Amino acid sequence: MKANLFQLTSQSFQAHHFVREMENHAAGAYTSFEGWVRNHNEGKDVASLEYEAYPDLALKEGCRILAEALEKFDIIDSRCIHRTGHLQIGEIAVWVGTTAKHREEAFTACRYIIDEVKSRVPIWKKEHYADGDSGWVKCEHCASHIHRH
Amino acid sequence: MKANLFQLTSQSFQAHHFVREMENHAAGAYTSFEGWVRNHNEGKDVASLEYEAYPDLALKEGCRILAEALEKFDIIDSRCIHRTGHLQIGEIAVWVGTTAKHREEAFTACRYIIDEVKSRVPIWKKEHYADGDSGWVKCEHCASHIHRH
Amino acid sequence: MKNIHLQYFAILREFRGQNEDSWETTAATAGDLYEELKTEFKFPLTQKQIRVAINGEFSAMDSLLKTGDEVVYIPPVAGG
Amino acid sequence: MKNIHLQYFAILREFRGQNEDSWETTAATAGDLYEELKTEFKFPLTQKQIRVAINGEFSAMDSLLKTGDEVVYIPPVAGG
Repeated sequence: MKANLFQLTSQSFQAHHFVREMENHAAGAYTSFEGWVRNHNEGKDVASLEYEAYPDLALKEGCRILAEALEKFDIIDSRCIHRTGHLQIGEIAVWVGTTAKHREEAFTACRYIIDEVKSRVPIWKKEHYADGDSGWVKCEHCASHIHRH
Repeated sequence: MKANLFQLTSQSFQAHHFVREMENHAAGAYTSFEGWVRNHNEGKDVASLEYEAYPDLALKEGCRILAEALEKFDIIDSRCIHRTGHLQIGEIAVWVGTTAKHREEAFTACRYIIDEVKSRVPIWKKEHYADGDSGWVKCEHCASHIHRH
Repeated sequence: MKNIHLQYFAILREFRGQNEDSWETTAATAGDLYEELKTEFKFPLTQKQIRVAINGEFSAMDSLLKTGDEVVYIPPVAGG
Repeated sequence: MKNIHLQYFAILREFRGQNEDSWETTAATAGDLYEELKTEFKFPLTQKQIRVAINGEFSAMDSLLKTGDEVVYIPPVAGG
Protein backbone atom coordinates (compact mmCIF):
# COMPACT_ATOMS: atom_id res chain seq x y z
CA MET A 1 0.00 0.00 0.00
CA LYS A 2 2.99 2.23 0.53
CA ALA A 3 4.59 0.69 -2.52
CA ASN A 4 4.60 3.81 -4.65
CA LEU A 5 6.22 6.11 -2.08
CA PHE A 6 9.65 4.97 -3.19
CA GLN A 7 9.98 5.23 -6.93
CA LEU A 8 12.60 4.65 -9.57
CA THR A 9 12.43 6.69 -12.73
CA SER A 10 14.45 6.79 -15.90
CA GLN A 11 13.12 10.30 -16.67
CA SER A 12 14.57 13.64 -15.61
CA PHE A 13 12.29 15.17 -12.94
CA GLN A 14 11.71 18.24 -10.79
CA ALA A 15 10.73 17.74 -7.18
CA HIS A 16 7.84 20.18 -6.94
CA HIS A 17 5.34 17.88 -8.61
CA PHE A 18 5.91 15.34 -5.86
CA VAL A 19 5.86 17.92 -3.09
CA ARG A 20 2.33 18.87 -4.08
CA GLU A 21 1.19 15.30 -3.42
CA MET A 22 2.46 15.64 0.15
CA GLU A 23 0.32 18.65 0.97
CA ASN A 24 -1.32 18.09 4.33
CA HIS A 25 -2.90 20.70 6.56
CA ALA A 26 -1.52 19.12 9.69
CA ALA A 27 2.05 19.47 8.41
CA GLY A 28 4.02 22.47 9.66
CA ALA A 29 7.40 21.39 8.31
CA TYR A 30 8.60 20.06 4.98
CA THR A 31 12.23 19.07 4.57
CA SER A 32 13.85 17.85 1.40
CA PHE A 33 17.13 16.54 0.15
CA GLU A 34 18.16 16.45 -3.48
CA GLY A 35 21.28 14.81 -4.79
CA TRP A 36 22.53 16.72 -7.83
CA VAL A 37 25.02 15.40 -10.36
CA ARG A 38 28.28 17.25 -9.68
CA ASN A 39 30.94 18.01 -12.24
CA HIS A 40 33.69 16.51 -10.10
CA ASN A 41 34.34 13.80 -7.55
CA GLU A 42 37.46 13.06 -5.56
CA GLY A 43 39.60 15.27 -7.73
CA LYS A 44 38.35 14.02 -11.08
CA ASP A 45 36.26 15.96 -13.61
CA VAL A 46 32.98 14.14 -14.12
CA ALA A 47 31.25 14.44 -17.50
CA SER A 48 28.13 12.38 -16.75
CA LEU A 49 26.78 9.60 -14.52
CA GLU A 50 24.97 6.34 -14.96
CA TYR A 51 22.74 4.80 -12.30
CA GLU A 52 21.84 1.16 -12.55
CA ALA A 53 19.28 -0.42 -10.21
CA TYR A 54 18.14 -3.91 -9.38
CA PRO A 55 14.54 -2.73 -9.60
CA ASP A 56 12.61 -5.41 -7.65
CA LEU A 57 14.83 -5.30 -4.60
CA ALA A 58 15.50 -1.55 -4.83
CA LEU A 59 11.76 -0.81 -4.61
CA LYS A 60 11.30 -3.22 -1.71
CA GLU A 61 14.28 -1.93 0.24
CA GLY A 62 13.37 1.71 -0.49
CA CYS A 63 9.84 1.17 0.81
CA ARG A 64 11.20 -0.56 3.89
CA ILE A 65 13.38 2.48 4.64
CA LEU A 66 10.41 4.85 4.31
CA ALA A 67 8.33 2.59 6.58
CA GLU A 68 11.15 2.56 9.16
CA ALA A 69 11.27 6.36 9.09
CA LEU A 70 7.53 6.56 9.72
CA GLU A 71 7.93 4.25 12.68
CA LYS A 72 11.06 5.83 14.18
CA PHE A 73 10.16 9.50 13.82
CA ASP A 74 7.05 11.56 14.43
CA ILE A 75 6.53 12.43 10.79
CA ILE A 76 3.43 12.59 8.64
CA ASP A 77 4.77 11.45 5.29
CA SER A 78 7.99 10.63 3.48
CA ARG A 79 8.82 9.89 -0.13
CA CYS A 80 11.83 9.20 -2.25
CA ILE A 81 12.46 9.12 -5.98
CA HIS A 82 15.68 7.81 -7.47
CA ARG A 83 16.83 8.21 -11.05
CA THR A 84 18.23 5.46 -13.20
CA GLY A 85 20.02 5.62 -16.52
CA HIS A 86 22.35 8.23 -17.93
CA LEU A 87 22.36 11.59 -16.13
CA GLN A 88 23.93 14.87 -17.13
CA ILE A 89 25.64 17.35 -14.78
CA GLY A 90 23.06 19.28 -12.75
CA GLU A 91 20.28 16.70 -12.99
CA ILE A 92 18.55 15.44 -9.86
CA ALA A 93 19.73 11.93 -9.00
CA VAL A 94 17.59 11.48 -5.91
CA TRP A 95 14.93 13.40 -4.03
CA VAL A 96 13.74 12.76 -0.48
CA GLY A 97 10.84 14.69 1.03
CA THR A 98 9.46 14.48 4.56
CA THR A 99 6.60 16.29 6.28
CA ALA A 100 5.97 16.55 10.00
CA LYS A 101 4.23 18.72 12.50
CA HIS A 102 7.59 20.08 13.63
CA ARG A 103 10.91 20.67 11.90
CA GLU A 104 13.12 18.64 14.24
CA GLU A 105 11.53 15.35 13.22
CA ALA A 106 11.27 16.31 9.55
CA PHE A 107 15.01 17.01 9.39
CA THR A 108 16.00 13.88 11.28
CA ALA A 109 13.81 11.61 9.16
CA CYS A 110 14.99 13.17 5.89
CA ARG A 111 18.60 12.64 6.89
CA TYR A 112 17.88 9.08 7.99
CA ILE A 113 16.21 8.20 4.70
CA ILE A 114 18.95 9.51 2.41
CA ASP A 115 21.67 7.88 4.53
CA GLU A 116 19.91 4.52 4.44
CA VAL A 117 19.03 4.77 0.75
CA LYS A 118 22.66 5.43 -0.11
CA SER A 119 23.94 2.51 1.92
CA ARG A 120 21.25 -0.15 1.46
CA VAL A 121 19.29 0.22 -1.78
CA PRO A 122 20.77 -1.81 -4.65
CA ILE A 123 21.61 1.05 -6.97
CA TRP A 124 25.04 1.53 -8.49
CA LYS A 125 26.69 4.63 -9.88
CA LYS A 126 29.17 4.74 -12.70
CA GLU A 127 31.07 7.95 -13.23
CA HIS A 128 32.16 8.93 -16.72
CA TYR A 129 35.13 11.24 -16.47
CA ALA A 130 36.08 14.14 -18.70
CA ASP A 131 39.26 12.27 -19.69
CA GLY A 132 37.21 9.40 -21.15
CA ASP A 133 37.84 7.07 -18.24
CA SER A 134 35.00 5.67 -16.14
CA GLY A 135 34.48 3.79 -12.90
CA TRP A 136 31.91 2.30 -10.53
CA VAL A 137 31.70 4.35 -7.36
CA LYS A 138 32.50 2.46 -4.10
CA CYS A 139 34.41 -0.02 -6.20
CA GLU A 140 37.63 1.93 -6.60
CA HIS A 141 40.02 -0.95 -6.15
CA CYS A 142 38.31 -2.78 -9.05
CA ALA A 143 39.06 0.16 -11.31
CA SER A 144 42.20 -1.36 -12.73
CA HIS A 145 40.19 -4.34 -13.93
CA ILE A 146 37.36 -2.34 -15.43
CA HIS A 147 39.49 -0.97 -18.22
CA ARG A 148 39.90 -4.37 -19.80
CA HIS A 149 36.23 -4.23 -20.75
CA MET B 1 26.18 42.22 -2.27
CA LYS B 2 24.45 39.29 -0.61
CA ALA B 3 21.57 41.57 0.33
CA ASN B 4 18.95 39.82 -1.78
CA LEU B 5 19.61 36.30 -0.51
CA PHE B 6 17.25 36.87 2.39
CA GLN B 7 13.93 38.17 1.15
CA LEU B 8 10.59 39.14 2.57
CA THR B 9 7.56 38.78 0.35
CA SER B 10 3.89 39.54 0.77
CA GLN B 11 3.05 37.19 -2.12
CA SER B 12 2.32 33.48 -1.99
CA PHE B 13 5.26 31.60 -3.53
CA GLN B 14 6.53 28.18 -4.53
CA ALA B 15 10.13 27.27 -3.78
CA HIS B 16 11.18 25.82 -7.11
CA HIS B 17 11.66 29.20 -8.79
CA PHE B 18 14.28 30.02 -6.20
CA VAL B 19 15.92 26.61 -6.33
CA ARG B 20 16.64 27.14 -10.01
CA GLU B 21 18.69 30.24 -9.13
CA MET B 22 20.89 28.07 -6.91
CA GLU B 23 21.87 25.67 -9.66
CA ASN B 24 25.60 25.11 -9.53
CA HIS B 25 27.55 22.30 -11.13
CA ALA B 26 29.84 21.95 -8.15
CA ALA B 27 26.86 21.29 -5.85
CA GLY B 28 26.10 17.65 -5.08
CA ALA B 29 23.56 18.28 -2.33
CA TYR B 30 20.56 20.57 -2.01
CA THR B 31 18.63 20.65 1.25
CA SER B 32 15.53 22.65 1.93
CA PHE B 33 13.17 23.48 4.74
CA GLU B 34 9.69 24.87 4.25
CA GLY B 35 7.44 26.05 7.05
CA TRP B 36 3.82 25.38 6.09
CA VAL B 37 0.82 26.97 7.78
CA ARG B 38 -0.77 24.23 9.89
CA ASN B 39 -4.42 23.97 10.79
CA HIS B 40 -3.67 23.64 14.47
CA ASN B 41 -1.19 24.70 17.14
CA GLU B 42 -0.95 23.66 20.76
CA GLY B 43 -4.40 22.13 20.76
CA LYS B 44 -6.18 25.00 19.02
CA ASP B 45 -7.69 24.96 15.52
CA VAL B 46 -5.97 27.60 13.43
CA ALA B 47 -7.95 29.28 10.63
CA SER B 48 -5.21 31.54 9.25
CA LEU B 49 -1.99 33.32 10.17
CA GLU B 50 -0.56 36.78 9.96
CA TYR B 51 3.14 37.54 9.79
CA GLU B 52 4.35 41.02 10.55
CA ALA B 53 7.97 42.04 10.02
CA TYR B 54 10.14 44.99 10.93
CA PRO B 55 11.50 45.01 7.38
CA ASP B 56 14.76 46.97 7.71
CA LEU B 57 16.11 44.98 10.60
CA ALA B 58 14.59 41.66 9.42
CA LEU B 59 16.50 41.90 6.13
CA LYS B 60 19.74 42.86 7.89
CA GLU B 61 19.48 40.10 10.48
CA GLY B 62 18.41 37.53 7.90
CA CYS B 63 21.41 38.34 5.70
CA ARG B 64 23.69 38.14 8.72
CA ILE B 65 22.41 34.63 9.46
CA LEU B 66 23.04 33.51 5.87
CA ALA B 67 26.54 35.00 6.00
CA GLU B 68 27.22 33.18 9.28
CA ALA B 69 26.11 29.90 7.69
CA LEU B 70 28.50 30.44 4.77
CA GLU B 71 31.32 31.03 7.20
CA LYS B 72 30.55 28.20 9.65
CA PHE B 73 29.76 25.44 7.16
CA ASP B 74 31.30 24.19 3.94
CA ILE B 75 28.34 25.17 1.77
CA ILE B 76 28.13 26.76 -1.65
CA ASP B 77 25.00 28.86 -1.29
CA SER B 78 22.10 29.51 1.04
CA ARG B 79 18.89 31.49 0.69
CA CYS B 80 15.80 32.25 2.68
CA ILE B 81 12.44 33.75 1.84
CA HIS B 82 9.92 34.70 4.50
CA ARG B 83 6.29 35.60 3.91
CA THR B 84 4.53 38.54 5.47
CA GLY B 85 0.85 39.38 5.63
CA HIS B 86 -2.17 37.15 5.88
CA LEU B 87 -1.56 33.45 5.09
CA GLN B 88 -4.04 30.64 4.58
CA ILE B 89 -3.62 27.04 5.78
CA GLY B 90 -1.13 25.17 3.59
CA GLU B 91 0.75 28.22 2.34
CA ILE B 92 4.53 28.41 2.63
CA ALA B 93 5.53 30.76 5.46
CA VAL B 94 9.27 30.36 5.05
CA TRP B 95 11.67 28.58 2.72
CA VAL B 96 15.36 27.89 3.36
CA GLY B 97 17.57 26.33 0.70
CA THR B 98 21.23 25.34 0.98
CA THR B 99 23.61 23.78 -1.51
CA ALA B 100 26.93 22.10 -0.76
CA LYS B 101 29.31 19.59 -2.21
CA HIS B 102 28.15 17.05 0.37
CA ARG B 103 24.89 16.44 2.20
CA GLU B 104 26.21 16.61 5.75
CA GLU B 105 27.04 20.29 5.50
CA ALA B 106 23.91 21.12 3.51
CA PHE B 107 21.69 19.62 6.22
CA THR B 108 23.55 21.25 9.10
CA ALA B 109 23.52 24.68 7.50
CA CYS B 110 19.84 24.46 6.58
CA ARG B 111 18.96 23.54 10.14
CA TYR B 112 21.14 26.32 11.51
CA ILE B 113 19.52 28.93 9.30
CA ILE B 114 15.91 28.09 10.12
CA ASP B 115 16.68 27.87 13.85
CA GLU B 116 18.38 31.27 13.84
CA VAL B 117 15.73 32.88 11.63
CA LYS B 118 13.01 31.75 14.01
CA SER B 119 14.78 33.03 17.07
CA ARG B 120 16.46 36.22 15.86
CA VAL B 121 14.71 37.83 12.91
CA PRO B 122 12.14 40.45 13.93
CA ILE B 123 9.06 38.75 12.50
CA TRP B 124 5.94 38.10 14.52
CA LYS B 125 3.17 35.60 14.01
CA LYS B 126 -0.45 36.09 14.94
CA GLU B 127 -2.68 33.06 14.89
CA HIS B 128 -6.35 33.44 14.06
CA TYR B 129 -8.26 30.56 15.59
CA ALA B 130 -11.34 28.79 14.29
CA ASP B 131 -13.28 30.03 17.33
CA GLY B 132 -12.69 33.67 16.36
CA ASP B 133 -10.01 34.24 18.99
CA SER B 134 -6.47 35.27 18.03
CA GLY B 135 -3.07 35.60 19.63
CA TRP B 136 0.56 36.53 19.07
CA VAL B 137 2.74 33.44 19.20
CA LYS B 138 5.47 33.44 21.88
CA CYS B 139 3.45 36.02 23.75
CA GLU B 140 0.95 33.67 25.39
CA HIS B 141 0.84 35.36 28.77
CA CYS B 142 -0.16 38.63 27.09
CA ALA B 143 -3.17 36.92 25.57
CA SER B 144 -5.57 38.00 28.28
CA HIS B 145 -4.76 41.63 27.51
CA ILE B 146 -5.05 41.34 23.76
CA HIS B 147 -8.76 40.81 23.83
CA ARG B 148 -9.39 44.32 25.04
CA HIS B 149 -8.27 45.59 21.65
CA MET C 1 13.67 67.35 25.91
CA LYS C 2 14.49 65.14 22.92
CA ASN C 3 12.37 63.99 20.06
CA ILE C 4 12.37 60.22 19.36
CA HIS C 5 10.81 58.52 16.37
CA LEU C 6 9.09 55.30 17.42
CA GLN C 7 7.79 52.45 15.27
CA TYR C 8 5.52 49.81 16.77
CA PHE C 9 5.10 46.20 15.67
CA ALA C 10 2.88 43.27 16.57
CA ILE C 11 1.42 43.34 20.06
CA LEU C 12 2.94 46.73 20.88
CA ARG C 13 1.39 48.19 17.74
CA GLU C 14 -1.96 46.84 18.82
CA PHE C 15 -1.67 48.27 22.31
CA ARG C 16 -0.49 51.62 20.96
CA GLY C 17 -3.27 51.64 18.36
CA GLN C 18 -0.97 53.09 15.68
CA ASN C 19 2.24 52.31 13.80
CA GLU C 20 4.48 55.14 14.90
CA ASP C 21 4.99 58.15 17.12
CA SER C 22 7.05 61.26 17.21
CA TRP C 23 7.64 61.34 20.95
CA GLU C 24 8.95 64.08 23.21
CA THR C 25 10.74 62.68 26.22
CA THR C 26 13.29 63.37 28.94
CA ALA C 27 14.13 59.63 29.23
CA ALA C 28 17.90 59.07 29.27
CA THR C 29 18.06 55.50 27.99
CA ALA C 30 16.06 53.18 25.76
CA GLY C 31 15.01 51.31 28.89
CA ASP C 32 13.77 54.47 30.59
CA LEU C 33 11.75 55.39 27.53
CA TYR C 34 10.22 51.91 27.43
CA GLU C 35 9.04 52.27 31.02
CA GLU C 36 7.46 55.60 30.13
CA LEU C 37 5.60 54.11 27.14
CA LYS C 38 4.68 50.96 29.06
CA THR C 39 2.95 53.07 31.70
CA GLU C 40 1.29 55.32 29.12
CA PHE C 41 -0.04 52.54 26.85
CA LYS C 42 -0.22 49.63 29.31
CA PHE C 43 2.19 47.50 27.27
CA PRO C 44 1.89 43.90 28.51
CA LEU C 45 5.61 43.09 28.20
CA THR C 46 8.38 43.76 30.68
CA GLN C 47 11.78 45.09 29.58
CA LYS C 48 13.21 41.60 30.05
CA GLN C 49 10.85 40.18 27.48
CA ILE C 50 11.78 42.58 24.72
CA ARG C 51 14.78 43.82 22.78
CA VAL C 52 15.38 47.27 21.35
CA ALA C 53 16.66 48.47 18.00
CA ILE C 54 18.05 51.98 17.67
CA ASN C 55 18.52 53.41 14.18
CA GLY C 56 18.01 49.98 12.63
CA GLU C 57 20.40 47.96 14.82
CA PHE C 58 19.89 45.85 17.90
CA SER C 59 21.10 47.86 20.87
CA ALA C 60 21.42 47.62 24.63
CA MET C 61 18.54 48.79 26.82
CA ASP C 62 20.90 51.17 28.63
CA SER C 63 21.90 52.91 25.38
CA LEU C 64 21.60 56.67 25.69
CA LEU C 65 19.03 58.32 23.47
CA LYS C 66 19.50 61.49 21.49
CA THR C 67 17.12 63.62 19.50
CA GLY C 68 16.29 62.14 16.12
CA ASP C 69 16.87 58.50 17.14
CA GLU C 70 14.63 55.88 15.54
CA VAL C 71 13.61 53.42 18.24
CA VAL C 72 11.80 50.10 17.89
CA TYR C 73 10.94 47.84 20.82
CA ILE C 74 10.93 44.21 19.73
CA PRO C 75 8.48 41.76 21.29
CA PRO C 76 9.41 38.04 21.34
CA VAL C 77 9.87 37.04 17.70
CA ALA C 78 8.15 34.07 16.10
CA GLY C 79 9.11 33.77 12.47
CA GLY C 80 8.99 30.63 10.43
CA MET D 1 22.77 -30.59 -10.67
CA LYS D 2 20.49 -27.61 -10.12
CA ASN D 3 19.54 -24.80 -12.41
CA ILE D 4 19.93 -21.28 -11.03
CA HIS D 5 18.73 -18.08 -12.69
CA LEU D 6 21.31 -15.33 -12.30
CA GLN D 7 20.96 -11.61 -12.94
CA TYR D 8 24.03 -9.40 -13.09
CA PHE D 9 24.29 -5.72 -12.28
CA ALA D 10 26.91 -2.99 -12.47
CA ILE D 11 30.51 -4.20 -12.40
CA LEU D 12 29.52 -7.87 -12.31
CA ARG D 13 27.35 -7.37 -15.40
CA GLU D 14 30.30 -5.78 -17.14
CA PHE D 15 32.64 -8.62 -16.22
CA ARG D 16 30.07 -11.23 -17.23
CA GLY D 17 29.36 -9.39 -20.46
CA GLN D 18 25.61 -10.06 -20.23
CA ASN D 19 22.63 -9.42 -17.95
CA GLU D 20 21.65 -12.93 -16.96
CA ASP D 21 22.44 -16.60 -17.02
CA SER D 22 20.63 -19.85 -16.65
CA TRP D 23 23.36 -21.70 -14.79
CA GLU D 24 23.84 -25.39 -14.07
CA THR D 25 25.76 -25.95 -10.86
CA THR D 26 26.50 -28.38 -8.08
CA ALA D 27 27.28 -25.50 -5.66
CA ALA D 28 25.52 -26.03 -2.33
CA THR D 29 25.35 -22.42 -1.09
CA ALA D 30 25.13 -18.92 -2.55
CA GLY D 31 28.72 -18.42 -1.44
CA ASP D 32 29.90 -21.56 -3.20
CA LEU D 33 28.20 -20.48 -6.41
CA TYR D 34 29.81 -17.05 -6.18
CA GLU D 35 33.26 -18.62 -5.95
CA GLU D 36 32.47 -20.69 -9.03
CA LEU D 37 31.36 -17.63 -11.02
CA LYS D 38 34.22 -15.52 -9.69
CA THR D 39 36.73 -18.04 -11.05
CA GLU D 40 34.87 -18.40 -14.34
CA PHE D 41 34.41 -14.68 -15.07
CA LYS D 42 37.29 -13.20 -13.04
CA PHE D 43 34.94 -11.11 -10.90
CA PRO D 44 37.06 -8.47 -9.13
CA LEU D 45 35.11 -8.61 -5.83
CA THR D 46 35.54 -10.98 -2.94
CA GLN D 47 32.56 -12.53 -1.16
CA LYS D 48 33.14 -10.13 1.73
CA GLN D 49 32.60 -7.16 -0.55
CA ILE D 50 29.23 -8.24 -1.85
CA ARG D 51 25.79 -9.26 -0.65
CA VAL D 52 23.43 -11.76 -2.20
CA ALA D 53 19.70 -11.67 -2.91
CA ILE D 54 17.80 -14.91 -3.44
CA ASN D 55 14.33 -14.74 -4.95
CA GLY D 56 14.20 -10.99 -4.47
CA GLU D 57 15.31 -10.80 -0.82
CA PHE D 58 18.65 -10.21 0.82
CA SER D 59 19.94 -13.54 2.04
CA ALA D 60 22.92 -15.06 3.82
CA MET D 61 25.89 -16.27 1.77
CA ASP D 62 25.54 -19.71 3.34
CA SER D 63 21.91 -20.06 2.19
CA LEU D 64 21.35 -23.37 0.43
CA LEU D 65 20.41 -23.14 -3.22
CA LYS D 66 17.72 -25.13 -4.96
CA THR D 67 16.77 -25.48 -8.58
CA GLY D 68 14.80 -22.51 -9.87
CA ASP D 69 16.28 -19.97 -7.42
CA GLU D 70 16.79 -16.44 -8.73
CA VAL D 71 20.17 -15.23 -7.48
CA VAL D 72 21.68 -11.76 -7.64
CA TYR D 73 25.09 -10.87 -6.29
CA ILE D 74 25.14 -7.27 -5.11
CA PRO D 75 28.33 -5.20 -5.47
CA PRO D 76 28.86 -2.27 -3.06
CA VAL D 77 25.89 0.07 -3.62
CA ALA D 78 26.26 3.77 -4.35
CA GLY D 79 22.87 5.37 -4.77
CA GLY D 80 22.09 9.06 -4.31
